[in-house]
Amino acid sequence: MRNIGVFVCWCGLNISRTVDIKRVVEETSSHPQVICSTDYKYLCSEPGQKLIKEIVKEKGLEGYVIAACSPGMHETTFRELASRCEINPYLCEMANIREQCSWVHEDREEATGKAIKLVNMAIEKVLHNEPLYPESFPLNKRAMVIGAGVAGMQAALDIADAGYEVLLVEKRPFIGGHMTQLSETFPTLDCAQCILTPKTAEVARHPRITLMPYSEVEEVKGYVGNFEAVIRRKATFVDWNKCTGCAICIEKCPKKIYPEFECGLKEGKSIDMAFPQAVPYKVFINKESCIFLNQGKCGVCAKLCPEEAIDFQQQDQLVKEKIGAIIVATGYDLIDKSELAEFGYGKYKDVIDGMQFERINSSSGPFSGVIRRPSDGKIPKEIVFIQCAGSRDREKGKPYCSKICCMYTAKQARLYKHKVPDGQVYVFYMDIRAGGKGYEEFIYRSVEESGMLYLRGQVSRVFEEDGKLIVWGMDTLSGKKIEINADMVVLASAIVPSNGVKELANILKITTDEHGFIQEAHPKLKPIECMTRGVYLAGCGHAPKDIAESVAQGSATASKVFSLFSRNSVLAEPTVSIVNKDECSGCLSCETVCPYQAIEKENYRGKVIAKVNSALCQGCGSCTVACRSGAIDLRGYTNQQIMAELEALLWK
Amino acid sequence: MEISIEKINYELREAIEERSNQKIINCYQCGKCSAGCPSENLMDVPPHEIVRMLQLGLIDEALEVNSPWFCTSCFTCLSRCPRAIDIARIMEALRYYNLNDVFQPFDPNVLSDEVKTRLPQQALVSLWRKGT
Amino acid sequence: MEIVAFCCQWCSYAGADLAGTSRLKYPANIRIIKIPCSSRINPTFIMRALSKGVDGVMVAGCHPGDCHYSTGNYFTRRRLMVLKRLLEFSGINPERLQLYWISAAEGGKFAESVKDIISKLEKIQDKPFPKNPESSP
Amino acid sequence: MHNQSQSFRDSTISTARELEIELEELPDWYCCGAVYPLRSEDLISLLSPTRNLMGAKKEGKELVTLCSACYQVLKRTNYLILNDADKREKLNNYLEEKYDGSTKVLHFLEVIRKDVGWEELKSKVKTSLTGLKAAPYYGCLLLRPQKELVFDHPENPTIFENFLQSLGCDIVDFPYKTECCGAYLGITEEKVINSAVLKIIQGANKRGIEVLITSCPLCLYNLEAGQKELMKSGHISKPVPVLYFTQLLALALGLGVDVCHFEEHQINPLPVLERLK
Repeated sequence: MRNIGVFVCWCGLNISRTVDIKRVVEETSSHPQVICSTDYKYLCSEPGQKLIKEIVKEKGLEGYVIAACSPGMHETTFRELASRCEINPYLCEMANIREQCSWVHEDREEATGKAIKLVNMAIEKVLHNEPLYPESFPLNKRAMVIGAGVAGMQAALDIADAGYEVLLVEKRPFIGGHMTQLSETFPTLDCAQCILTPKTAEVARHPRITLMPYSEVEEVKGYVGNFEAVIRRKATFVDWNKCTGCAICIEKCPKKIYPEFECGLKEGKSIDMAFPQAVPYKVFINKESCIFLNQGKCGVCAKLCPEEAIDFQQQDQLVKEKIGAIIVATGYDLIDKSELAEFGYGKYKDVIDGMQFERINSSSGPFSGVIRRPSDGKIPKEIVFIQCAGSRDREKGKPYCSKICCMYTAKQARLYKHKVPDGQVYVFYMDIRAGGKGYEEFIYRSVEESGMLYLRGQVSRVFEEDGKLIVWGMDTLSGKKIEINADMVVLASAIVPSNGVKELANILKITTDEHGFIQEAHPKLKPIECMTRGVYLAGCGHAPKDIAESVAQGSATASKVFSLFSRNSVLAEPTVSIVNKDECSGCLSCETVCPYQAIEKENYRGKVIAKVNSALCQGCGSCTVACRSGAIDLRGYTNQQIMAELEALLWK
Repeated sequence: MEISIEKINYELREAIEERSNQKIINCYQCGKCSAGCPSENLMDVPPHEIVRMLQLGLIDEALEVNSPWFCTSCFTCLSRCPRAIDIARIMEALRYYNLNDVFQPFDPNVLSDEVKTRLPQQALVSLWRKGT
Repeated sequence: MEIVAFCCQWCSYAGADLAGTSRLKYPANIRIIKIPCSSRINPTFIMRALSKGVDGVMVAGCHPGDCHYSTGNYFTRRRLMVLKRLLEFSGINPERLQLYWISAAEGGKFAESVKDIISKLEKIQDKPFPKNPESSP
Repeated sequence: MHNQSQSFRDSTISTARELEIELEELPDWYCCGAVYPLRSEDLISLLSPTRNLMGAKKEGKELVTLCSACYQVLKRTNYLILNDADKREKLNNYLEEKYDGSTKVLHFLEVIRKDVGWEELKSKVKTSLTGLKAAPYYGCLLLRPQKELVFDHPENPTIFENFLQSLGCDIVDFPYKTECCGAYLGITEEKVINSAVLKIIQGANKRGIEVLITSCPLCLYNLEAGQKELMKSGHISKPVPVLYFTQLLALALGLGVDVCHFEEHQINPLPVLERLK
């Protein structure tokens, strides 16, 4: 028998609008073990918590139920409050009467009835709860950052500057991410390379950052503070300890390819460095195209390399690393070409995407920074930009807004005008979304100073005729159909999560949303935390965002890591499985279903029985069902507790 | 122009939505339909503006324009619409409401013999069908 | 009609919360019991619920391959398949038990799933166990 | 077809025979209605296509169409019956027997692709059409709405190109291949046709296209009649003959000009084809 209390929250109007709070209080106070039932406008507020504390003291409560929002929202708040009231935190339960009741039902009578049931269920659960005490574990103060784009680099630098070791894993053979491909950045027109290079250099020389370029995370085990990762270091076929980046091999390599970095616009070689400022300043061999690796002949690079760095025998290596926290900064790609067929994207050379324009405008790009069109190298005199190409299109593209296109289109249009002053720019847009510091001003300065024509509407079709691109669009402001004979068309293509994020999310046991972006733990209050403790999220892997936001998120995740690493141990959830030694028959069925190898063998009274390693157990409870004798139970979610909830559900 | 709740919820608009099985409010006026329409140059009002008129409750005005009669039901608009609105169906619904006032059944006798012998029956059947 | 839903805390419980945050509406006769993983569901919970007069049981977990505990929902899927046959054997319409995969990002799917199980239960005529409501203690 | 499109009919029947494709005329067929009804309550117009579909089911055969309009109407009707339980039930209430949507509707081009294959077709060509600059004219009805028809990519279709390639033609990329010809407005609104056809033919002339290929009788009529008008008014100087794909196929298979009934055409294709001999 335990004396418990019930506290019902109004949450302002959020709950009280649909749930009759008074009735919930009345009905629940009739429960024999409930010695006090009361309500308050905002229980989570300072006075609300004070009220709970006073009542606990006054009535001598041994546990309580909070009927309010989702436990995901405030369970921690009220469990910490319980500690301060000298009640074991695990004797506090929440009845979710907001997210799962008042917000989803309209009928007051029904919602009230349901709320009463939910509170009754929580009461019964509390009555069957036991005090639980978390165990503490040592913590590995070393972070792994996945993705060395601008967000990941920022996170790595901040963490390393704070004195912790960082492992920076990057899929591509160089760091810096997509920003290395950009020419200039909005709204200040800073040269992207100029502001990025100091950062990449700093990352490379930082004594506490271990760089792992051309590597991918294959496996992650463990839990917050004690993760163990397996990382695949892909073979570059060049011994980077020897390579000096002298580039003789590049010059002499006979195999020409179109590398991804230049978006198919500029020739590269099978052995190459992505771009002149690449960090690490090392060459690598493209496995798919290398003549030697595919046909066993050639090997010119190996013959010429003064350092004898070429190693065709090199294999992928699997490296095991121990870390305490993980930051996911996986970045973005652009939408598949086949989804924008009406614009002739992928069919006509002069229909390009924004990233290709960046390369064309870049001084290290295919035309050394002169704006030329890919098909014949002519300088385009009339150029059409199409915004929302694949974005805000829930039928054929992506329903979301890609956020940065309005800005970079204005930037690109302006850069074009700087280089081709007598050229004409047309921009098809649906809305201009320039919410950011100095953004709106940037757009209008572009329009006013550069004489570019903004046309409000979408383009239906682009096709080639007489060496020109015919653009059929609409200007909905004048109600006129527009036909433009353009020299080049630039699509502000939709941003999509980078390739392979889904697989990585599975490895990290975090969730992705319907578009493949990584899901944050709470859209407003935990925007950089993932569902798994100790895993944080920065940059475009989460949603489209610009450089400034990505950097801010990178720093924000670093601060999360600081607060985790500021402790010397982590407390593990005490909700783990426990074996009843006398009932266990030693069949070890539990061992086979445990995903964490947390079941060990133990000798007990002359027989072998199962034992749960509570450091490894994550509390899924699968073993409790596999156990034939019902000897394993899950603390916090015991058979008795769940049955008690079920019983309460059927009370009239 | 004054708009009001009565005007926007005009029952004819709902009837057009039901007949065409299209949700008119889904349109966000990008104009892609009009930009690709083969008969836009002959219409009083381009297709996206017809949808806008319906959104504003200007049903009587929408019934007066010639645009529905120039729609060839080629479905170019539908196939590119980011909101999957089948404008050909909306045009059909508008034609349907207009029949009594505007529609004059086509008289095949005005066709020359040469045309009559060459014209596929498909053309006549579809023309009549469009008006019923 | 009374339905009990077992939702894993990582995906489907969070999905149900998202349905709330998005203010999606669904019928009120569903009661959610939070469990860490769908593999925590002991078939006896379901049998007990049905025998006590619950009209239907909804089990919701992460999508296959997305389980927070790697493999939990695979066990759930197999266990419930067996349980469905047991229900049939016991004379309980196996349709009373429904399994859904709902991720934390699928608030809409949660609301739809509730509607779905209700429409399925409405089609079931027989009542395997008479309802004998107990009064609260 | 027996009356006005002997060209389409005879060229198809003879080429099918040559390719060993078994075609049978559907007993008791009805006109499909030429347009798919666009009003949601209009079920009556769906009855005749449904009867045709049911007829094919009874014969236990696939339903093959030549005309793009028939293809559109039959395939969309079948789609509706398969995917809309409510409409299926309502339609079935009018029918003598139940129809479930199980008949497969195929265009003759799809049959050639499926039963013969492009490579095989190439080997059967007796008179290669090498050097003939041909472009397909898909029009609307074969391609849109893609969701229901699933015939080919709505923006970049390729089935006609593959077909023409097998016959040895020089394929010309023709962006107007998916633009509308003006459809039934050809009868009442000359303006529509003239503006639509003008764009298409000018585009064809610019690309040196010698012959346009279609599978729709109305496209063919509009393109021909429109060109005649535009010649008269001086808007175009060089007409482009328009052929059914089966006519070109018949020529390539060496079946001679007789099955093609070129006399039915308003723009004589023979001068262009003469060169091939």
